[in-house]
Amino acid sequence: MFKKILIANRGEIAIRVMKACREMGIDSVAVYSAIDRDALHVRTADEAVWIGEAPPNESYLNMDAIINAVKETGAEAIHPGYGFLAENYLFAERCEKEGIVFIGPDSKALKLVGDKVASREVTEKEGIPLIPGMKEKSTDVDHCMAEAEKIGFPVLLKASAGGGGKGMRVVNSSNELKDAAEAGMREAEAAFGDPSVYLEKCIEKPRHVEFQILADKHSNAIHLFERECSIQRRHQKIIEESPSTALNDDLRKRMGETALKVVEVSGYTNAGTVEFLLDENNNYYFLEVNARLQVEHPVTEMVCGIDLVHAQIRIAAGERLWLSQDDLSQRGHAIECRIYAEDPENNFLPSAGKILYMKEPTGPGVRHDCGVYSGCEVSVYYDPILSKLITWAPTREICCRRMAAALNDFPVLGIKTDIEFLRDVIIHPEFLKGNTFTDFIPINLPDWRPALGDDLLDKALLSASLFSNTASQKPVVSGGSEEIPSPWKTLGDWEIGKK
Amino acid sequence: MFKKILIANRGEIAIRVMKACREMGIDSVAVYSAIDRDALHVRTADEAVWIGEAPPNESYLNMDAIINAVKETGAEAIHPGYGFLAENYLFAERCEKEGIVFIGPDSKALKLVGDKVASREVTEKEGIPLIPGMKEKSTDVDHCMAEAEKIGFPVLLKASAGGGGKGMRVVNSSNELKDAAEAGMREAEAAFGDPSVYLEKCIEKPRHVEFQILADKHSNAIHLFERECSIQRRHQKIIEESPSTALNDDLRKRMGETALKVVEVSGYTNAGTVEFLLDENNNYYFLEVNARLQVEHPVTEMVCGIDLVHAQIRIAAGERLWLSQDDLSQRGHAIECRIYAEDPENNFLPSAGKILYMKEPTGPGVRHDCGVYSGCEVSVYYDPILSKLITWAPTREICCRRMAAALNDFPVLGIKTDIEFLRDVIIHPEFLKGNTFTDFIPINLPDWRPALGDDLLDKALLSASLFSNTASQKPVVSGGSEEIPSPWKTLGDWEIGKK
Amino acid sequence: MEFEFLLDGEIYLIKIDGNPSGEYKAVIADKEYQFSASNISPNEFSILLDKKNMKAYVAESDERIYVHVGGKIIKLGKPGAAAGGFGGTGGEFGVKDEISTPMPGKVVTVLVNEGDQVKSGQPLVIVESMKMENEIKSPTAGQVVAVNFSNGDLVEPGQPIIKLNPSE
Amino acid sequence: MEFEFLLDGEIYLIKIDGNPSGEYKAVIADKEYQFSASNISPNEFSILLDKKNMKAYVAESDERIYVHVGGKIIKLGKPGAAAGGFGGTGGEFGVKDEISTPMPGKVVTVLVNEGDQVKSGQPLVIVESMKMENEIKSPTAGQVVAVNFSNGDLVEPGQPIIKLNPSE
Repeated sequence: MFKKILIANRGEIAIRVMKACREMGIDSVAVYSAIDRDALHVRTADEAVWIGEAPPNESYLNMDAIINAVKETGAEAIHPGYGFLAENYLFAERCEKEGIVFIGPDSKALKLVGDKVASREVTEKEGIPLIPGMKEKSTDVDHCMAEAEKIGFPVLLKASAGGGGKGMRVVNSSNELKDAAEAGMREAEAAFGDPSVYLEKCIEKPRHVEFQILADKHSNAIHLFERECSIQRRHQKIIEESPSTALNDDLRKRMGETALKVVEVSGYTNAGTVEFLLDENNNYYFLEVNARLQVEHPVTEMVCGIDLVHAQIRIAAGERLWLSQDDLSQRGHAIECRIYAEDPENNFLPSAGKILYMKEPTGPGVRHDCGVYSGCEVSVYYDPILSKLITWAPTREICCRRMAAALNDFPVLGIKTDIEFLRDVIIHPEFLKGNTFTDFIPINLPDWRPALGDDLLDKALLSASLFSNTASQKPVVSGGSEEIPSPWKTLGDWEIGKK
Repeated sequence: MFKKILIANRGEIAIRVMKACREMGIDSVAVYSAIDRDALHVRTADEAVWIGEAPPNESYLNMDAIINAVKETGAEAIHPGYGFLAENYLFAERCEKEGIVFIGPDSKALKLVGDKVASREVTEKEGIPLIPGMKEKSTDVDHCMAEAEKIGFPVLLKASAGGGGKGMRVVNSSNELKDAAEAGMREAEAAFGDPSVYLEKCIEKPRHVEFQILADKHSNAIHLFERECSIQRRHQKIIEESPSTALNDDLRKRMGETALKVVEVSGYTNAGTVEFLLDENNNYYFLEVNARLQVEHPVTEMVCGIDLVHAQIRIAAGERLWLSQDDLSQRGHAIECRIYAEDPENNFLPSAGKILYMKEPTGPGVRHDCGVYSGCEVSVYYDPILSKLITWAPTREICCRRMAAALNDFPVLGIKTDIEFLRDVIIHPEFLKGNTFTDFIPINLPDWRPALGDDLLDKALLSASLFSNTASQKPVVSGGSEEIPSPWKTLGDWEIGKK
Repeated sequence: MEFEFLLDGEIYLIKIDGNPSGEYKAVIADKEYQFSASNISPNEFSILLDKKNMKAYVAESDERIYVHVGGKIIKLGKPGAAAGGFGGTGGEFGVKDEISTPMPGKVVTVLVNEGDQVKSGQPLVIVESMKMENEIKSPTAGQVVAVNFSNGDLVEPGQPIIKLNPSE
Repeated sequence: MEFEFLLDGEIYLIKIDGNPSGEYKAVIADKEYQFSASNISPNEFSILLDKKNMKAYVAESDERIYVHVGGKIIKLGKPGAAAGGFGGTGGEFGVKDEISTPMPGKVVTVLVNEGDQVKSGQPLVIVESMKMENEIKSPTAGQVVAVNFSNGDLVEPGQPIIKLNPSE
């Protein structure tokens, strides 16, 4: 087993990986950019190395700086987290050349599954069901236009190199295509360094269902069942759950087998996710392989009772899979809500700034994978994900109630977040019924605004008055032993009407 | 189902029950004594009622005040937690008369299992294995002396009415007996209002293994496997785990069946625990029924994937058990560490005072059931339990490492706690091997002192200097938006040697 | 004691008084409240209002007081603080005639020119922030009177990118 | 800047200096340290010492500074603070010739009388606190010179219950 691993990432995912390292007796090395000196991942690692300035391409995407940090600290392996260099086959290749273990698939498999067009070809040959679409990626708007006409509108425009919804757009008619393609290419270039896009038929009323897989370097693979990730805004998941309310045992079994087939034909190893679209008639279409630890991996961990990061590290170290498909079962229900710095009242625009105060939810069946803290600055440079709140319970109903209660008691003050919005999704009757489709938000919560009764406003005004009163009486504070004296010590006994 | 439940308790257990109520759509009512106005359980409930002064018999043991609070708020049921009135059959009887549902067994069963001598009689008749000992309780020291001689030293002296190790003493020879019996009677009187004690043969090198059971009001009962609770100090558990390293499948099955037999013959309903001593030859002896939700219930929840408080409430509301024995299995491993305000360097004497600062551990597989917070006062009036740290992992080895990591990153400053001691137990080679006997602490960690290397002292001195430096420069703080300015803003650029 | 707070352009006046044991009386408009209150930590209050429990978390910036109560966040303005126009629709810090972004970012494309007539909801400018392109839409119909930034410029929250003359 | 702290009766002197970017130098005895430090919250520090990360949590009472580092708590005395005798063995606040309790409680039984000779480890008094009876043992051999409390009395931390004349 490795003695030291460098985590080439930041935020909640870096911290989650570092905690796994600690539990496995492995030292962890953080890397950080100039504005991340005080970030939580720096304080969670055993060692920390400065790798450059704030813009990602000068730090977290800077391969040379990261490889240097590995050498300087004597780390033997790199965990890339998600995003940044996680699915960059050139980086995996570089690691292979330098004799550093990249905790993920090898560069060849990474290159194949990362190229959506190439991976379509390989999987199509094997009879894996695919959505009709372009056979090759393009940076040519006119070519895209011609292909779109062939496929038939509406079409979905996607970045060839990327994931996470970046660059993705629904195009309903030919006169929307040019603007959409140009913007998509710009985003793809900015996010992945590759502007190529491709088009596919837009499946209406779909669900997004994905299968978690683990594959070792000795040709053994298992799947860990599904995650339903249909609740999305801006084509990005915000709520994921397992099991899916749409799958029965037969469909689950068939989709799991297809997922393992995809893994087999692409020579994929380590942890990965096979994404499918599922239509209303239970037809499923292979979308792509997410060649990384997914943001939403905790729901699988809680339902299957395994630890995916431990598994990634053990597989990368060459271990044979210690579980067979028959050892695995789903128990209870888990839901994840992604906590983003964004404004749900304003088209989910990202929000940056200082978190003046926050308090993490806790309790039985509540897990909070968190990258921020009271007093930290949320920077405009990086992905606006702050944390992930996950609940598990014996049933989906209790899991939803547990999540709603946790979201309700989760103050994050100073920046905008989606917490109130997420709570309103979770308690929505259609969500509780399990009617989760990718158009859930535009259909069920269009133009969402937080409801604010008079009663609550009065309570807020009372609280603000108490705060202002206390603040105005507050003495010089000396460190941690803050005593908040009663204002009455200085003001004496008041009565209403006296001023 | 109930619409409102009053929780007749305080601290972490009251909070844990209130969270369950919220998840079930039930309003919760807190009760609090004069010094608990700012306690966490008051802030977790939907309503809160003042019930008296700080001493327990004026508040949390005051049946009239609690019954009045139920009537005043319109609650339909009382959850007693553990301790206080949880196992008081007179209180259960009172509830029955007042038409209030007591969430626990009925008063008859409670009276039977609470009387250790009476319950010995009932179980002995059914062929349930028992430790040789006195057939009746006593308050007569001379009588105890005679019985002790009959049983043969060493004997164990126990309070008849109580649990939790209060009043319990090992007596090695006749000349120790008088003092031990008198002290035990005083403690029993103070803790339970009944000075009666009894004696039994002291089993050497035992393990303490208990089975969680659930029984509905329709004669259905299941067990949820075992908890091993052998790590004790002052005859009180501090670390519990499930599964036990001592049980094989056959022994587990037999003990489970015995536990269900005990439940059956005593007419017990709701959640309860059947306690056994297990000797080195795998002989087991029934000790007693703990007629309440146990402090250590979370390890069972995490391993079995159920929620015991939800189950208690559903059973009390009259529901039939929704699980059969075959639905249940143990998955992975869970350990609980009890965080006490006490001094492990000084005979585990309780410690009271203000928690100047604390930070709860978090992470995958980490649960913290907590009753305290930064700035709270730990009172001398109540049980010194602060919180419970529980970890779950796929294997015992990882579970131990996860626990050690969580304990390591769990600052509680201002009062003494057992956190460092617990960490040293968890990482002890004998603990890791699963060699957990009730004499673990005197054998493996006698005269424990925290080890403090020079290196760590220097780090502490550096940290204290940074703190003092910052504190001395700190401006008037205005509420939550505390800006900690760099001292250099006021002090300019220093160099070493300059002063 | 009296306090004033702003919400959506309205001023709210609260009279609040109490005694040393933490019992308070307050008046908001014509409603009277009696409650017990306790300051748990600098940012946390426990309020018992007719035995009903209420947790409130409060923090402040230079301009605002943020209150979390009942699972919701209410942002109150401090009267006299620098920022005007709370609750404007053209971005968090914007008012209807000044279009700004809620977050720092880079102007990718300005979609309108000075003098253009725009409709309510029409995209005016695309700003890249946190790796996403975000369309900033017009909160109102009107005429563009000024375009203060060009493609590629960096922009800070609250800086007016575009000024409008609203026709509504 | 210089700071002094007490531990187990010894005084430790720390010289510490730094620059605006958070780089520090410190000297303790003859050891020199160079590190980067950051104050994350009033009670939390992040220190990078030769790239090794160290989290420290610090809080203070009137008499002490509590530091949590590397999973351990170190209690340092502030020189000049009221309480003497850090690290005494006769209870947290006690010194060897004064027996007190670390927590408030009720004296259940005083087991010795004025003038008695006692051995090290001999139980002197039983105090009930937090529902448990606790034996307070003698930290040293010696003679009892004063018994200040009787059965049933309430006692506060630091109040000498018994005074000894140590013979060691």
